[in-house]
Parts: sequence; structure tokens; C-alpha cells
Amino acid sequence: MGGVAVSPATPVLTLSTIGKDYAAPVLDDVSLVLNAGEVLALTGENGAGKSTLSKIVCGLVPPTRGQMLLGGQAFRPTSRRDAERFGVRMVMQELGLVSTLSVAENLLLDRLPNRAGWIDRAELHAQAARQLAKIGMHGIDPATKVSRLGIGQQQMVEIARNLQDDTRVLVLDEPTAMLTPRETTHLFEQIDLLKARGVAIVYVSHRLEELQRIADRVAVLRDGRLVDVRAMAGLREEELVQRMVGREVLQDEGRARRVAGPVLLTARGIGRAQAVRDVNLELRAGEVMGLAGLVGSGRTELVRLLFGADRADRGEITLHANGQVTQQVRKGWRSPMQAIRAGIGLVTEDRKSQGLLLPQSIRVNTTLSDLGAISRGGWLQRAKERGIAQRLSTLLRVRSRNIEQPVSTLSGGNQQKVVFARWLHRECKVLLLDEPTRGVDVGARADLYAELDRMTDAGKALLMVSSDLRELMAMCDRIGVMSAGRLVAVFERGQWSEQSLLAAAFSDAAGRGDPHLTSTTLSTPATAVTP
Amino acid sequence: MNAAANPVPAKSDAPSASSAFRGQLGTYLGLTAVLVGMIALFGSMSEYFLTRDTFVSIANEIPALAVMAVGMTFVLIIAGIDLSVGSVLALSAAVTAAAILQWKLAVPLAALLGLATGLVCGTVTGAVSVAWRLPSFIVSLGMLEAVRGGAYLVTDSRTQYVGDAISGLAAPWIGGISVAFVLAVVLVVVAQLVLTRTVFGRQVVGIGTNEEAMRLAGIDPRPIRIIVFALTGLLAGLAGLMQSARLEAADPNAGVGIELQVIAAVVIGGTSLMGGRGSVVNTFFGVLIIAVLEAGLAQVGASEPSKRIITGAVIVVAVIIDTLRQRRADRKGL
Amino acid sequence: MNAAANPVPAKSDAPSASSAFRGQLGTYLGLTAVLVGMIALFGSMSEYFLTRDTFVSIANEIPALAVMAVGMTFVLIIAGIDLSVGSVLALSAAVTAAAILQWKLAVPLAALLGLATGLVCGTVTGAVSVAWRLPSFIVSLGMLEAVRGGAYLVTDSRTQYVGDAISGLAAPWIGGISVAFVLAVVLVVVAQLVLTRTVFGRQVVGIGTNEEAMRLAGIDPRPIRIIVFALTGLLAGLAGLMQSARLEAADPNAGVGIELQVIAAVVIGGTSLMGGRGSVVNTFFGVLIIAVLEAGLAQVGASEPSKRIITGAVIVVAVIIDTLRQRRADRKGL
Amino acid sequence: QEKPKVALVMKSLANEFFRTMEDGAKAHQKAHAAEYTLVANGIKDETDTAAQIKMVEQMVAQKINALVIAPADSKALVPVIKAAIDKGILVVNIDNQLDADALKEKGILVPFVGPDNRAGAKLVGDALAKELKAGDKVGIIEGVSTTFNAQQRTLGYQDAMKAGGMTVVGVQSGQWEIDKGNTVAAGMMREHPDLKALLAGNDSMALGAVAAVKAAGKTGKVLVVGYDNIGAIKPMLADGRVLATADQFAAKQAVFGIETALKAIADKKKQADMPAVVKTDVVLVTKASK
Ligand SMILES: Nc1ncnc2c1ncn2[C@@H]1O[C@H](COP(=O)(O)OP(=O)(O)OP(=O)(O)O)[C@@H](O)[C@H]1O
Ligand SMILES: Nc1ncnc2c1ncn2[C@@H]1O[C@H](COP(=O)(O)OP(=O)(O)OP(=O)(O)O)[C@@H](O)[C@H]1O
Ligand SMILES: [Mg+2]
Ligand SMILES: [Mg+2]
Repeated sequence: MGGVAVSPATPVLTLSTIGKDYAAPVLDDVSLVLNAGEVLALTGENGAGKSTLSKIVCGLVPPTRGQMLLGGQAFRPTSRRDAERFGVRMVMQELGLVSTLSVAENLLLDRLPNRAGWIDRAELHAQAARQLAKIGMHGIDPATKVSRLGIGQQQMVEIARNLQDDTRVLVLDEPTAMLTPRETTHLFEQIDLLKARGVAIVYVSHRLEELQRIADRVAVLRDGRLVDVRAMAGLREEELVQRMVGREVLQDEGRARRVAGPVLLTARGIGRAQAVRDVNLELRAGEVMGLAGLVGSGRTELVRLLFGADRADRGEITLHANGQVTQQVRKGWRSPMQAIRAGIGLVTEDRKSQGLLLPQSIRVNTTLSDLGAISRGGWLQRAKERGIAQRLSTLLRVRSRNIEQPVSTLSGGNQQKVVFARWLHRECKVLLLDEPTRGVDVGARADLYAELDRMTDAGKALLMVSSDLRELMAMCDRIGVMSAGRLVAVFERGQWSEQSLLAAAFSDAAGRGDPHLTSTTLSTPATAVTP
Repeated sequence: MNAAANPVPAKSDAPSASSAFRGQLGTYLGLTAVLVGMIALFGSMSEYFLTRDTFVSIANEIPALAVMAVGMTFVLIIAGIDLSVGSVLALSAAVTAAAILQWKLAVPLAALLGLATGLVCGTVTGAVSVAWRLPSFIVSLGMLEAVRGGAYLVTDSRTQYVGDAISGLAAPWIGGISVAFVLAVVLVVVAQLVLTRTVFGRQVVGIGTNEEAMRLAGIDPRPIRIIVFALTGLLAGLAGLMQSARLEAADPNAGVGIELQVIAAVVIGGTSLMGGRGSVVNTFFGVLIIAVLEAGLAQVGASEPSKRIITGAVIVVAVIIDTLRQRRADRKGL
Repeated sequence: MNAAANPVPAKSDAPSASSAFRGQLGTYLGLTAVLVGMIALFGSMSEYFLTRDTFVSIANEIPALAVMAVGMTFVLIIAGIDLSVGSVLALSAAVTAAAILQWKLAVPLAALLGLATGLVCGTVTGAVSVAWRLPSFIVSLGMLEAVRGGAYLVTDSRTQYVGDAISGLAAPWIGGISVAFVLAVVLVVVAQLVLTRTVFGRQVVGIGTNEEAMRLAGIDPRPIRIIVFALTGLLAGLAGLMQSARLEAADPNAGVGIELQVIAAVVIGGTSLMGGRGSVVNTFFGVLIIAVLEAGLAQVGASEPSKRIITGAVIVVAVIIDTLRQRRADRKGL
Repeated sequence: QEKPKVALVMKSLANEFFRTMEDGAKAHQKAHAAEYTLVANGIKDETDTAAQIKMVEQMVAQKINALVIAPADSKALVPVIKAAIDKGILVVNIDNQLDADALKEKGILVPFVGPDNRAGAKLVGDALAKELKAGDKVGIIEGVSTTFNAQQRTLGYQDAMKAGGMTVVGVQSGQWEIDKGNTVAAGMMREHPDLKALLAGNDSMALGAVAAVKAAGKTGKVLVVGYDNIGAIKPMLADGRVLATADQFAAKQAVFGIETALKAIADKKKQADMPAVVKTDVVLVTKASK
């Protein structure tokens, strides 16, 4: 349906000349009006200030300058709690759940139903179930511990937590970054309902196709300044990208297949318990293989086995060079160290818990994968280290004050770039990338793609897991599809279509007669979901 | 279409009541095995170990340790630590004794004063560490020293003999079991319920797991932290009363070094020092293991070096067994 | 258009050397203030405190504590803890003494044997906690007991008089300062350089910050953990030598409870118990604060209760002052 | 009829004094193996009264016939001793005398076999006084201040110093430990550069004091005395770094206690009929002795 403008605009929230300084200004002179019943998309490059602006609205961060008006009254929330009293709520970019508590307890964390302090479990679970039902999570037992949920389901719980009846303003900061198409669909249905109730919604995302589907207006931030606000209807994607980055971004959808070189890595019958079942695959020099599949289909598990992050319990991995077998390991690698020594790298899916040393600097995080290269006799060579970190950080356009900035203070997308930079620092022959562009903006994505191209040109083999089918179709030479732990199909460039990929993704589940997984909308959110 | 709405079949797992119970039993399996093994061993080494007398005397020895361990479990769950419990125990006992002997207060009033002393000490530890956001390790280490000094002052560095005025708490009751033991068991049960069934308990677990998330959810962690330390102080005070009831005296050196024993009991029970995870009932098993070990070694008359070496080994082995069992269960559970 | 294309002006600012130096000095400001304050106070209370003798004798008393604190700093940085250092100190001293007195080994050989004992103890703690992934708290608590038992066995629970065979380490050297002190200072400097300038140091800090990330970056955390504990054991062994050199005797009860003092020194120096952050030089300041406090209180002849109360208060206040200063600096820094 | 079973409960077996006591008792039992069996136990930490009480309770559970105890605390052990007596166990008190008032309140009598620490300390103090002049400054390093023995020994030292006209400039606790004794001794010498002697409550602290004297370069100028006559002190006595110490015959004390108990059992005596006090010897040990 695109963005059909909602009729008479009643301003709910007005921002005027909002600014925020950390060491340097990160937001400056932002003025915006948010109307009842509209979805305002907020977009812009990584580190443009989207999350910061959202946090200011929701009381998490005090603005350095400027005022806000909520329903005509001055609005100066001092905490998230304070903002929520006024019906201003936020789904944060980073998960904020308590992993040792149950889903129900997380949903009602600050208002557990109780009698004199004793929790009323029946009531707790009933309320939680109602809230989960709202976003289509019927099957989840509210008593399940959050630590047992997948990352996508956790995100849904986080969203469910903020769907309160009294909400006037709802800010969603990259809510779909970890969701599959189906979950995204449910979220959009919910957003439509909220809109109809007159809730004003701020929607932060890098997925431009989503914005087409959901947003009424779009606001673009660049370097902390608002560069454009306009109606979504009729806006072409290229135009939007141009606004965001201030430059042309190459979109090579119709690229030709790269010339594949010799096989570098083969996996035969590799598997681990039920998560990955006897997968065979080959990675060739100079090409990018994609891995598509639903959440929990085992893609992450598979790349972790190929990297030795988990130990396989069957199968073998073989490395080749110049047509010769150079190394063969039964039951996979013993450890990541062994795999890395053999020339394999992995950009992990969860950058916070598995990728980064958050309190440490960009420099330290970048050089971590190969300390040998920046040391002599065990002593670090600081100048050399700084040089390398500086070069990579500039190359990937990491937005930071300097390379000594702790990565914990970087924006999400820039953190992702630092993880990627690490594997540019350490030369590897085979690079495994698990959702490498999650939370990365269009411009930076293009930079990253260009970097991947350079790597394939240099004869490296790449394996890329992504939930974004468009990205896979744009980048890959072959796409493997996983379903319920099996690699069910491998498509060559030119042979695939969105439909065929999705059909494969659902095939195994369907084959085993799982009623949950058959008859749903098989598509990316951008195209097929439209009612 | 609604059925399809749920991508992950979420394993339809409201664990049924009976399986939950089996699960619970499972959790105690590792520790129970260690305990039974130890009892069997000591039984085979000493003809009088497997007698009612032995178990009654063990039961009457543990209340002080158990009560402190209950508090310490909560403290460890919020990722804190309280090294001052031993000193607080001594000071509370000292104040009670002084109240009876010097200030001539009635016994119940004196006992209340002792408990209040514990409460105040705990509150100070909690408040100081919260106010300046200091690690509770260092604050409670400071308290360990300072409160011990206080105990010396109050007792004039001499054991104060109180007599049987307060011995009621330790007096044998049903079948030789003392009131203190019953009280300790009741406390364990209540504390476990509080931890799992109350708003406060859930907040404690939440703060230990992800304090920032709790804060963002609008729950102020600070008062909860302070309350946990205050309760631990109160329980250490109670332990002081229990101990002086047994000794009929207040010893200024009571409980020196006991903090490590208390923490060992809690950790043997599987509570994590990193916070967020713990169970009071499991802690009680840890207390039992330590108490049985101590009693058994004394009965068989082990030499000092072998006592030490065996104690060290048992602590580590108990944790290894429990950890391995836990891991097996986790793997099956997922 | 190009300017816009590069969102990162990358300000070419590796912080200049001089500002880095000023930053460094700043870090020590809080602790220096506490230290100077204490010295001034004791100076005003005792006419003989501000003399060369006092400082020389303090300098000669601290090496053992300082050396153990260096090891403990590394252990805390990897988010571990080692409670066994006091027992290891005693056992190493005991083995050295036994080697000299009973097995009639040459003194250097005996000293090496003592150091090796420390190394082995530390390696065991590290290896056990790594192999079964147990909290080092509990493993080292087990070692605390078991190793102490070993010390009793080796000494037959009797203080062994060694005489001046090994007293060279503690003998006054330049201006009354002992070799041990110089050694301790050199160790502090070297350890700080290792921590900040070597691959090993970088790995230690990384493991303390996010072990899983390190593993996935290709660094096996296990050997590094074991090495850290092994080094700590070795340093505790060295402390044992230093202490027995100074006292000319190996006391089976040496170092009882010293683990808390060592950890206090490290934490006063700002190292986090949660891992990932710490500085050996700051630890040394912590050691100085504790040593000056102890020596000062002994010199002014404070009573036992007041010693305790003052010690507790100073520990907490020192940490508060340092924390406040640190926070101010952090705010300015960002 | 079975052999009687005697339990010996001591303070810390990590302390040389009690180790010697234990060895003496075990040797005696070996020599009289036909007459009785022995369970010897000590606590981990000398001041851990509660642990010692537990130990007594465990011994009662072991159905012993007699208990020979060196109480960690002279008052706090009385209730549990009363409980043991009520179960028909004969109790003999050694080393550290139980508090008379507490015993009276409980209405029990417990024979004491042991030395007089105050008198012993006075012996050592007198020996030191001979080497000093009236008006000389001395410092006392006390054991754990809360223990009865520490207090008695300090009193004995003070008695002797008062008699000799010396000035006691300070009493500080060295916690019975060599290292703490060293720190305290060093502090006292700095504060009183004209200090002439250090009186340590046990030999471990005396060892610490000797090291401090050496470090201050005052060997021979500051005299040191100790108490207990442990093995490590002998070379120091020989070369004069320690002037004197006292021997309480640890090995014999336990034996006397055990013999008192065995005799009562043989004579079928009741607790109340046992002799009240058996004083054991304390002798002064100096370079000259033996
Ligand atoms: N606590 C902080 N200290 C210093 N700088 C900060 C802090 N928080 C954010 N910044 C900086 O503010 C800028 C804006 O960050 P923000 O998270 O708002 O970006 P974003 O637009 O949400 O980016 P992304 O798309 O990657 O999520 C970034 O350059 C970031 O480094
Ligand atoms: N049925 C399920 N219920 C709950 N959790 C599940 C289920 N299936 C898989 N998971 C968990 O979801 C996570 C995702 O699985 P995995 O990483 O192997 O697949 P993926 O295809 O990479 O998914 P994602 O898109 O989330 O990365 C895993 O941690 C897995 O344990
Ligand atoms: Mg963001
Ligand atoms: Mg994945």
C-alpha cells in the first residue's frame, strides 16, 4: 500500500532544535513534528544519530540543547520510566531482557501481578499470554526462560513488552534486524493497528524496502543533522539512498557470476546433534556462496562448525590448495585456533557477546585476530598497530572520534564494521560471514560489498549467511538453502528466484508435516506481505 | 493461518508438574550423592558415626552457618559478596551480651538489640557500596575489620559469659533437635519461596543477571541491593544469637574466617559468583556437606594436615560432581 | 562531495605522548593523595614517623605482599581469584626450609625448589579450574586448605629455623633497602610493561573482558588462564622465600588470611573484580597504603580495636577517593 | 570390659605447642596401648571456640569415657563440658583453666592440670630484668589479646617489669604470629629508639621480633624474650639473640591429664570426686640451661 498519508495531522510530539554533545556533537539542531496515527521512518547512516535521537525522546539520554512538546505540554522526561508515564515507549536496538527470568516475568517486569508481594502466577501467565498473542506468538509458553529463546524470539518479546494500551508515541529502533519475514509481518500488522488507534510511531531501519511498506513520512539524518523530511509516497529508493549518504551508491543487482576458481574447502557429512544434519558443501576460490534459511534452520550452527567454534560430532572437513588436499580433519576442527591457523575466519552473528571487547578501543579490537602481525618477540609494536587500525577504520569508514574510542560507545553499525575489520587485518583464505550487514547502513553496506569483491578477486572463498534474501541474490554466486539443519538445495546464479529460495527454506519442515511452517506468506516483507 | 503464526514450535513445553518435580530432584542429585558418599565413608571408618547422636549433634551445629548462607545466597545472586558476616556475628553476640550483663536489659530486648546491630551493619555495607557504586567486596572487607574492632570494644576483648539466659534457642527440643535448627530450616524454605515466588525475589534475580535491563524497565536496583545486604546482616546477627546461645557466652573472636566457609557452602550449592543464578535449598545442601565433613573428620580423629587436605579435596570434588551433573542436565534439557 | 563521502574525519589523533603521560599521572592522583594524607597524619602523631628508618623498614616489609599482589592483579584481570596465595607462601617457604635443613641441598637449589613448589600449586589451581570450567574461587579455596595441610606436613607443624642461609634476599643493600624490595619494584615495572605492551598482556585483558570473543578471534584462553595462575603461584612462592629470608624461619602458619590483604591491595589499586581492567602500578600504590597503615598504627601504638576500625575505614575511604577521581576523569575524558 | 576411650581436644594443632602435646599423648598411648584408646583432635584456628564446641559434641557422640580438653575459651566451653559430664563422661581440663564462676554457675567441678602462665611469664620477665636497669624502656608483644593465656602472660611480664622498675611503653598484639610480631616489634623500636627489650607472648612472635631487631641493626642492643621453648628458638638462645623463654612441658601436660582421667576411671570415681588442681611445671630456659 505504500505510504498513504493519514489525513488531518494532529501533532503529538514536537522536537525543536534538539542537540546532543558527547565529546563532539552527535546531534545538532533537529526539529521534527510527529503526528498522531502516522509512521515516521528515521533513517541515515550508521552513527548518524538515530538511536541517540530515539533515546532522547524516550528519556534515556538528556538532550544537551532544545525542547520537546508532548501534546502541547513541555516534555522533559528524566528516565525511561518517566517517559512511559506519558505513554512514550521504545523498543531499543540492543536487547534489554533478563535472560534468567521467564518470558512472562520479562513482559511484566515492572508490574508483576502480586498479592502482598507474592506473585500471582496464573494472572501473570494470563496477562503475558494476552500480550504475546497480540504479536502472534501464540505458541510460546510464558514460563519459558528467555535464555532458551532464539535471538529473533527475544526481539519479539521485547516488542511485545512495549505494546501497551496507553501508548501515545512508540519508537522502534531497528526492530526487524533480527526478525524473519514472518515475524516481521506480524509486527507490521501490529503497527497498522496502533496507527489506526492514533499512536504516533517512529520507525528506525536500514531496510529501505520496509520503509516503503510501513512508513508515511521519512526523515533522514546525516552527521547528526536532519537533512530531509518528506512523504514516503512516490519516493524512489535511489533517491532516499542519495539523501542518506550524500553520494551515489552502486547497486549491482544484475551482476554476472564471478569466475569460480579451484575448491578451497569441502565439508562432507558434517553435523552436530540435531542442529546440523550431515551437510556437504564446497567453497571455491573467488566466489561468494550464500546461505539462506529460516531462523533456527541451523545456518549459524553450520558456520560455527566450519570454524570450529563448536565441535562437530560427525563428518569431515578438507582443505585444498592447488588441487592438492592440504589438511583433512575428522569431526571438524578441534578449536577455532586450529581453523584460524588453517586460514579460516568467522564474522560472528552476535557482535556484542561473541565479537567485541566492548570497553576496549577500536585499535585493540581490530588487531585482535592477529597479534603476531603487530608484535616482535611477544612485544607489541604500537606504531605499527596504530597504523593498521587507522587504515582499516578509514577504509571501512568507521565513524568515530579516533581509533582509541572504546567500541562500546560506537553506534551499532559501526561496531559491526570493527568486527569485519578484524578479518581484513588477518589474512584468511576462507571467510565465513554470519549476518555481516545486520544493522549496517546502505552506504556502508556498499563499502562492505566492495570489500568482499576485492577479497574474491584476490582468490578467497566466502560463505555468507544472511536473512536478507535481496542481499544474497545481489552478492552471491551460489546460494545454499538450509532447512531444519539440512542443506536442502544449492542454486547457481541465474537459477534462483525469491519463490524458489523460500520454497526450499520451508521444504524440510513441510516434508516432515510440520503444520506450523507450511501455509504462510513465503516472501520477503517488502513484496508479498501487502494485504 | 494462526497456527502458522508461530515460527518456532516452542516445544509445547510447560514442563508438567511431575516432570518439574523430577527436574528439581535432579538438581539435588549431585550434591545428595556427595553427601551420601561422605556419610557412608565416615560410617565405615567410625563405629559410632551412624548413630542418632551424631546426626542430632550435626543438626544442632549447623543453624548459624545455614542462616548466614541463606543471606549470602541472596548476596551472591545480586553479584555481590559479603565478607563481613563473621565480624557481624561477633558484634551482634557482643551487643546482646553487653545488653544483658551491663545494661541489664531483658533478654528478648537484648536479643532484639543484637539483631538490630546485624541489620545496621548490613545496611551500612549495602548503602556505602550503592551510594558510591563500590564493589561490595572491598566495602565488606572494610566492614570485616571495623566491625571486628567494634566487637573487641564492646566485649573489652574478653569473652563475656552470659549463662543460660539465652540458651533457650539452642536447647534440645523435639528428639534432641534444637529450636535453632528448626528455625534455620524454616528460614531456608521461606527464603527459597521468596526467591522464586515473590516480586522481590524476581527482582533480585533480575538485578544479578542484567542490572541495566532492570533499571531500564523502571526498577531501581539500589534499594533492592541495600535490602539484600541489610537482610544478610540481620541473618548474621541471628547467627550470632544462635551461636552465643550455644556457647552461653559472647566471644569477641567468634566467626573469624567463617565468611569463606559460608561462601564455600553457597558455591558448592551451585550459586554463581557472577550473579543471577542460585538456590537457597541447594545452599543448604552445601552447608550439610561442610558440616558432615567437619563432624566426620573430628570423629575419626584425622590429623590436622590430613583434615586440611581432605577438606580442600572434598570442596573441589563436590563442585566438580555437581557441575558435571548440571552440564549433563543442561545438554539434555536443550 | 568527497568530504561528505567520508563520514569519519579520523582526526589523526593518536593522543600525544605528553598528554598520555599527564593522563597516567592523573590515574595515580587519588591514591597518592590517600598515601600522603596518611603519612602526614602519622607524622603528626609520632615524632619518629617521618624518619628515614621508618621508610626503610616499611620498604623492607612490603616485598612479599607486593609480589603476591602483582600476581593477584593478573588473576583479577582475567576475572579469576586466587585465595590460596597465603598457603602457597607457607608451603614454598616450608619446602625451602626442609630442603636446606633435612635434605641438605645447596641454598640456591633449595630456593629453586621452593619456587617450583609455588609454580606447581598455581598450575594445579589453574588447570583444575580450566579443565572442569569451575570458578577459581572454589578451586583456590580448596587449594587454600589442601596446601596449608601440605605446609603442616612438610614442617611437621613446627616453625623451622633456617638461620641466615637465605637471609641474603632480605639483607640491607643500598641505603638499608633490601634486595627483596628492589626485586619487588623491578617486578612491578616489568609486570606493568607485560600487561600493557606485550601480546600476553593484551590476551590477559581480552580474556577478562570477553572470553568467548577471544576464543573466536583465535586465541585459546585456557593456556593463558593456566599461565596466569601458575605465575601467581610462582610469585607466592617467591613471597614465601622473601618472608622466610626476612624472618630466618619457615612458619607453617605464615600468610594465614593474607589473601584478603592481597586482594584488598589490588582492589584499592582500582582493579575490577569483574575482570578486564587493572594496573600493576596502581596495585603497588594499594600495597603501599596497606603497609604504611599497618606500620603507622604499630608505631603510634594504637589499641587493637582502634587498629581494626581504622584499617577498615581507610580501605573503604581510599577506594571511595580513587573511584570519585576516576569518575571525574572519565567524564572529562569523554 | 572394653578399654576406656579417651578424647584429647586441643587448640590449634597447627601450633607447635599443641603438636608437641599431641605427640606426647600419642607416645604415651602407644606405651600403654593395652590400657586405653585415644582420639586426639584440634581446631583449625586457635580462637575458633565454636569449632571446638562442635568437636566436643562429636566426641560425646563417639561415646568416649573421658575427655581431656585444652579449652579455646575459658568460659564458652563450660556449657558443652557440663553437657558431657551429664552424659557420664569424665572431664579433665588442661593448659587453660576454665573460668571458676562459670563452673560454679553450672554446679560442676573440673580438675585442672596445667601450668600457671602468669607465674611462668614472671620467671621469664625476672630473668630479663636482671639484664636491665631500672627506668629502661621495654615493649610487650601480646598474643591474640582476647585469649586467656595471652592476658596471663602479659600480666606476668608486667609483674616482673614493675618489680624491676622498668617502663612498659606499650602492649600490642602480634596475634601469636611471626610476621605480625615482626611488624609490631619494628614499629615499637622506631617509636622508641631507646627501647631496651621486647617481651613476646610466645616464641613465634619472639622470632619476628629478633628479625626486626636485626633489620633495625640493633642486635644485642634490644633484648628479646619469648615463651614456649619451641625448636626454632634454640639456636637463638644459644647465640643470645633471645635471652630467655619458658618451657611448660607440653608433652607432659596432656599425659598428666590423661593419667588423671584414667586413674579416676580405674578407681570408679565420679567427676565431683576428682582432685581440683594439678599444677604442672613451668621452667625458665636460657642459654645456661642444659
Ligand atoms: N556514550 C557515548 N559516548 C560517546 N559517543 C557516543 C555515545 N553514544 C553514542 N555516541 C556516538 O554518537 C553517534 C551516534 O550514535 P547512534 O547510536 O545514535 O547512531 P545510529 O544512527 O543509531 O547508528 P546505527 O545505525 O549504527 O545504529 C555515534 O558516532 C556514536 O559513536
Ligand atoms: N525450536 C526452537 N525453539 C527455540 N530455540 C530454537 C529452536 N530452534 C532453534 N533454536 C535456537 O535458535 C538459534 C538459531 O539457530 P541457528 O543459529 O542454528 O539458526 P540460524 O538459521 O542461524 O538462525 P538465525 O537466523 O537466528 O541466525 C539457536 O540458538 C537455536 O538453539
Ligand atoms: Mg542505532
Ligand atoms: Mg544465525
